[in-house]
Amino acid sequence: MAIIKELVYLLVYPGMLFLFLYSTFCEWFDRKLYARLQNRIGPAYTGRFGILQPVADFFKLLFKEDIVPEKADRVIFSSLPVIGLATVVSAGLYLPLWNFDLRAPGFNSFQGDIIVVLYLLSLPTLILFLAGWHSTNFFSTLGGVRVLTMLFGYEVPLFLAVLSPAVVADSWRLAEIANFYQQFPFLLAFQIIGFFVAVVALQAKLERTPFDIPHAETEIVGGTFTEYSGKKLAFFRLMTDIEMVVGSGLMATVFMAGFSGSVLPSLLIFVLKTLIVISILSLIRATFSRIRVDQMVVFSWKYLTPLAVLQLLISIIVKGIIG
Amino acid sequence: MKLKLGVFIPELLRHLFKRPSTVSYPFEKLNLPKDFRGTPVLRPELCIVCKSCVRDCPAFAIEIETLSEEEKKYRMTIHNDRCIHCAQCVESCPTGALYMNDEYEIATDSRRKLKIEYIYTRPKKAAQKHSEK
Amino acid sequence: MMDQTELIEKIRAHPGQELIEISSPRERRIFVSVKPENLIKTIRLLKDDFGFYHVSTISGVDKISCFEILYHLASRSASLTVRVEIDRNNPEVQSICGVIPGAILYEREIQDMFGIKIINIPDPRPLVLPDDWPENNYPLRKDWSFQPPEEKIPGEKE
Amino acid sequence: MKRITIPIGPQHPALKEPISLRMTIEGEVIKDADVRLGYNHRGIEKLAESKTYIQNIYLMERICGICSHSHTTCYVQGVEALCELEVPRRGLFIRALVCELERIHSHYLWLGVAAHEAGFDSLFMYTWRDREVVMDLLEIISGNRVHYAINTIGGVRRDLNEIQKEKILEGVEFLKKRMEYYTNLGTTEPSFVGRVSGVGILPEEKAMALCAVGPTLRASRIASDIRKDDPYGAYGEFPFEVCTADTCDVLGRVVVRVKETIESLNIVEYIIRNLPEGEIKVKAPRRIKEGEVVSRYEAPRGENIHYIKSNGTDKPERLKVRAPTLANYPATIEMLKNGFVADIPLIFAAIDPCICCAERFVEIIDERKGSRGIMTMAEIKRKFKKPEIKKDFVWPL
Amino acid sequence: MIERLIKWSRIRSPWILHLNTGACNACDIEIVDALTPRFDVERFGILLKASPRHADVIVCTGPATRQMKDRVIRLYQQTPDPKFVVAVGACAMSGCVYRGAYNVIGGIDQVIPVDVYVPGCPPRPDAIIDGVVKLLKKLENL
Ligand code: SF4
Ligand code: SF4
Ligand code: SF4
Ligand code: SF4
Ligand code: SF4
Ligand code: SF4
Ligand code: SF4
Ligand code: SF4
Repeated sequence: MAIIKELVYLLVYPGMLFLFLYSTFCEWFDRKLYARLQNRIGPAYTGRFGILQPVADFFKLLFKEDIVPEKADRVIFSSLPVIGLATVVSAGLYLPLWNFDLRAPGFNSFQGDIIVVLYLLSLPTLILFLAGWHSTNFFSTLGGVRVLTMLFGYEVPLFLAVLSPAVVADSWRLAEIANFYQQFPFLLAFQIIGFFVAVVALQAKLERTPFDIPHAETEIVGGTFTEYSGKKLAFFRLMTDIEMVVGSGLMATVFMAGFSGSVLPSLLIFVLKTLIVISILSLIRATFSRIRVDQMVVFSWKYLTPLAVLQLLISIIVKGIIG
Repeated sequence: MKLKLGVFIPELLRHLFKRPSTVSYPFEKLNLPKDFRGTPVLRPELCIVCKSCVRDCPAFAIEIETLSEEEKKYRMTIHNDRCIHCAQCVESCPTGALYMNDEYEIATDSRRKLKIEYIYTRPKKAAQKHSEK
Repeated sequence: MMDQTELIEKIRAHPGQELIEISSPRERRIFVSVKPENLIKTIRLLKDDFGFYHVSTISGVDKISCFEILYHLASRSASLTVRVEIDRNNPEVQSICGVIPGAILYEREIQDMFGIKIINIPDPRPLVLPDDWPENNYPLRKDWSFQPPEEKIPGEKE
Repeated sequence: MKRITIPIGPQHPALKEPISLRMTIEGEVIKDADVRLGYNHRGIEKLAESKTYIQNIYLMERICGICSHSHTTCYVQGVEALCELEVPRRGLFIRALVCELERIHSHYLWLGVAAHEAGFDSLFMYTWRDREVVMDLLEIISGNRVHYAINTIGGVRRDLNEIQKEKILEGVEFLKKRMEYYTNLGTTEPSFVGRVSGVGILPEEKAMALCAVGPTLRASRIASDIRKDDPYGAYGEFPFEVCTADTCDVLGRVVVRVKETIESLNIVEYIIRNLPEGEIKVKAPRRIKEGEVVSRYEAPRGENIHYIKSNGTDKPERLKVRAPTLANYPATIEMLKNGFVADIPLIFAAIDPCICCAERFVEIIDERKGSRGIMTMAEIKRKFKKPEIKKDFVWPL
Repeated sequence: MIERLIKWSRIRSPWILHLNTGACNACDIEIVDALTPRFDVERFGILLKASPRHADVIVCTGPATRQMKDRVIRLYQQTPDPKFVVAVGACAMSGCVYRGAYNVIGGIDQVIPVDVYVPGCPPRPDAIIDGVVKLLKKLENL
């Protein structure tokens, strides 16, 4: 029985299938919102309101010819998308979505899982770098280098910002943090700065405008993806989408008190809260122009990191007062 | 110049709740302005085969072949795949035998379908004078 | 701003000019003819003393008997064309990039299109013609002509 | 750091200016740049010698799809000067009207493209949405959105009526409001300004020495504008100002163009309110008298110059065209040096080389010939069987 | 079943690569125009892609010039199968006013196979959309 439950957990909800469907929905939501912000319609005729558009994109790419550049290392080049997909899906499994018993943690909930999720979310970045590097195309290589440069910029503020709620909650377990803030929602008010920093850093992690530097179309064509086609591109796109879902799920867990209740209500709350985060991400995408990579690094060290440190200080003070 | 963070946000949000400015083409056709330059069409009954149009067409899109000298039978081919819709032929034609209609959605999968042929005999002088009035 | 007749008088009166002819067919347009060996000197003089600092373009005409190269200079008040005629059998002319660096692209173009050798050009590579262009074909010479290939329309009956 | 040379382009949409830039870079910094044209070269100058003066109007129009009216105007002006035709004033006014509308559409387009190059897609979408208004105006005047074909030797081909005039005034009103908004937006939005200010510096002396033209020149403090310096057509009569900026960078070029658009909108308004009555064209001879002429015109991107030499037949002996973008390349190369890779499209777009598709081309040069593909979907392949690629096409030379 | 899924996804998500082979720019502008709010081809799932590796449909403008010829072929080969070509404008169909110029082949179909021709000089953005819709119809019946 437990095995079946775990299999369902892995494969259906909130594992593969759910993450796939929900991430395509999120991509659609993001694209549609972005289009509406720009006074256009966006995808409209694929399924109702174009809701199946990302699914169609995915399947189309899946059934397309798949070209491996001659000079590229075939094994690495082909395995990277799959590894990337696996890391984000496993990161998704740690979101406290279904069977989180605070007293008897299961295989996917333990002290320190927040760190594991953060690390699993860093992996796709490295994979993108490797993908760019191994494409041996100039534009991809440049894209890969930019991925890495950006990583040094946003990773520190992201970690600091995400960890500061954990400091207040005095736990390294996602389910416990969420539970803590469900009991004391007013404490979330002290995490506003952290939330802002984390969302901006998440935007950078997802490589979306203004931080879409590694695949800036007008500068370096497709950046890291330039040489990828067919299935591999499909997996990469799916990876980015799932990363977006998991990232915003993480934000929702630590900054918005998570998702309580049984399967259905928790699912609804999850959808609601992640969509709020994704809307913010879309709005940021529509508001700014792309910045240069040096500006990005300066920005994150000059503004984001100090803000994140400030947030950490506030958290420690709050902790001291309530503790 | 002072920089303001997020000056664009009000405009963006305002448009979020407005109707998008997208037209629903191809389900609804767009209005064309009067005198839109669409595709050139020949009225064979008016053509006196002076070949002004052939001479002035910048894209060599009009060809006139003589099928039979005695019968005064001619074939005019308008190559819509070459035509640049400039309406110079309409202007050059002394009898008004050519005119532009307002068709522009004539995409096809074969260039042959874009070639339009007219086979006609040259009208008698009188008939043609008549139609000029 | 000087009016062109005044300008012509001034140029004519300038010491050291060696013009063959100077005329002004219409308002704000001046045509000057010089010998090829005096080209650089004239252009420098026009630039330094009369403010013709801008090269609009350089064009060439194949006159069958010779090549004519026209340097279209401009100042804020007039457009001046310097005309040199060079031998068709030995087409050579000095580069004016030393005087006006902006002329480089036009000189390369002239080189491509007429096969005129530009002496001392800083960058002699071809500019407009394709990489696989056969040598000694200069499209703008009058004795060069081109027969377009026959067009095969896919799906057309052969 | 290692120096590498990368190809940007090989092909750029403008007719005279298809381009391949070779950048030598160190890390993200450009050390050297070089230009190679010819991808778009079609041999128009040679072709023009075999076409009649009337056919050449349409050929000139198709030198470029953005300043199509500039080329025809420049050309017909020259031909009219050759055969000493006096164009009626109404004709000149309508010509100038289309010129200014074209300038407006071109600058709107440019603003969008610059924003797009900077990754600012929302601004791109908004400006292009508003550009549709100008396109509609041009379409009701001329019957086509882009190649207006309104010029003919001796005047213009279409007249304006009252309804059209009213529509134009309405459009101008709207566009002015929008342009003011974009002026405000473009100069205060931090991420955009951060991208454009201080980028692609072109000092005054260099701009002069390298013969830059148009807004690129004007953004380097030089108030040179053919419409003022060498008034053609009816431009002597219109009140307008030459806009300049003194920052010498991409931001300056943005400012110059934005200001110019507003000036142009004012000119359009002036033309509509003061449109003289009368004929719109005079009859032109087919054969043009022998002679030569230099015709200059201020296109949206700078000075456009045609040199026409006639020999008394109905075909020109020589027709030389110098479009403005070409004149700006030496300056662009100067601007690119020591910039960042990320700035290439912006600097390049700043001279407005009709870049709108400049980077779409970006050919991913994959020098390893014939990169192999794995045929996983053999079936599909068969299904979508295609005729052979004609690789053996031989050039008859 | 799979067949239908493939066909459905292919029709619903044609990504285009815009390739200028020597056009005068007007066609290119009109293609870009089709992306902007008034026409917004994203409604059909059409996205403009910068890399040929990602594209399904190559939208060609301009008469193939001599210098571009090899590059057109290479780009065509780099595009993964199945791929389609749309020729936009008189230039890409037949060479337009440049017919007979020494550097022009005249029509992109002289170099690579073309699926749909969109006449116009330049075609209006809605005519381009019409051309793409006709291409999709053609795919449906394949
Ligand atoms: S009638 Fe006109 S077109 Fe015919 S030959 Fe005479 S001048 Fe030429
Ligand atoms: S409209 Fe222009 S291109 Fe078309 S047939 Fe007439 S003259 Fe020729
Ligand atoms: S269509 Fe008009 S111009 Fe052409 S041959 Fe007939 S009468 Fe002459
Ligand atoms: S600079 Fe002018 S002539 Fe040249 S391509 Fe651009 S718009 Fe056309
Ligand atoms: S204008 Fe000059 S560069 Fe352009 S096609 Fe003609 S000859 Fe070639
Ligand atoms: S480069 Fe200039 S002339 Fe050419 S299409 Fe662009 S705007 Fe027009
Ligand atoms: S150049 Fe490319 S990226 Fe820029 S506007 Fe045109 S299509 Fe868009
Ligand atoms: S078809 Fe016409 S508009 Fe399009 S590229 Fe060719 S000349 Fe330009």
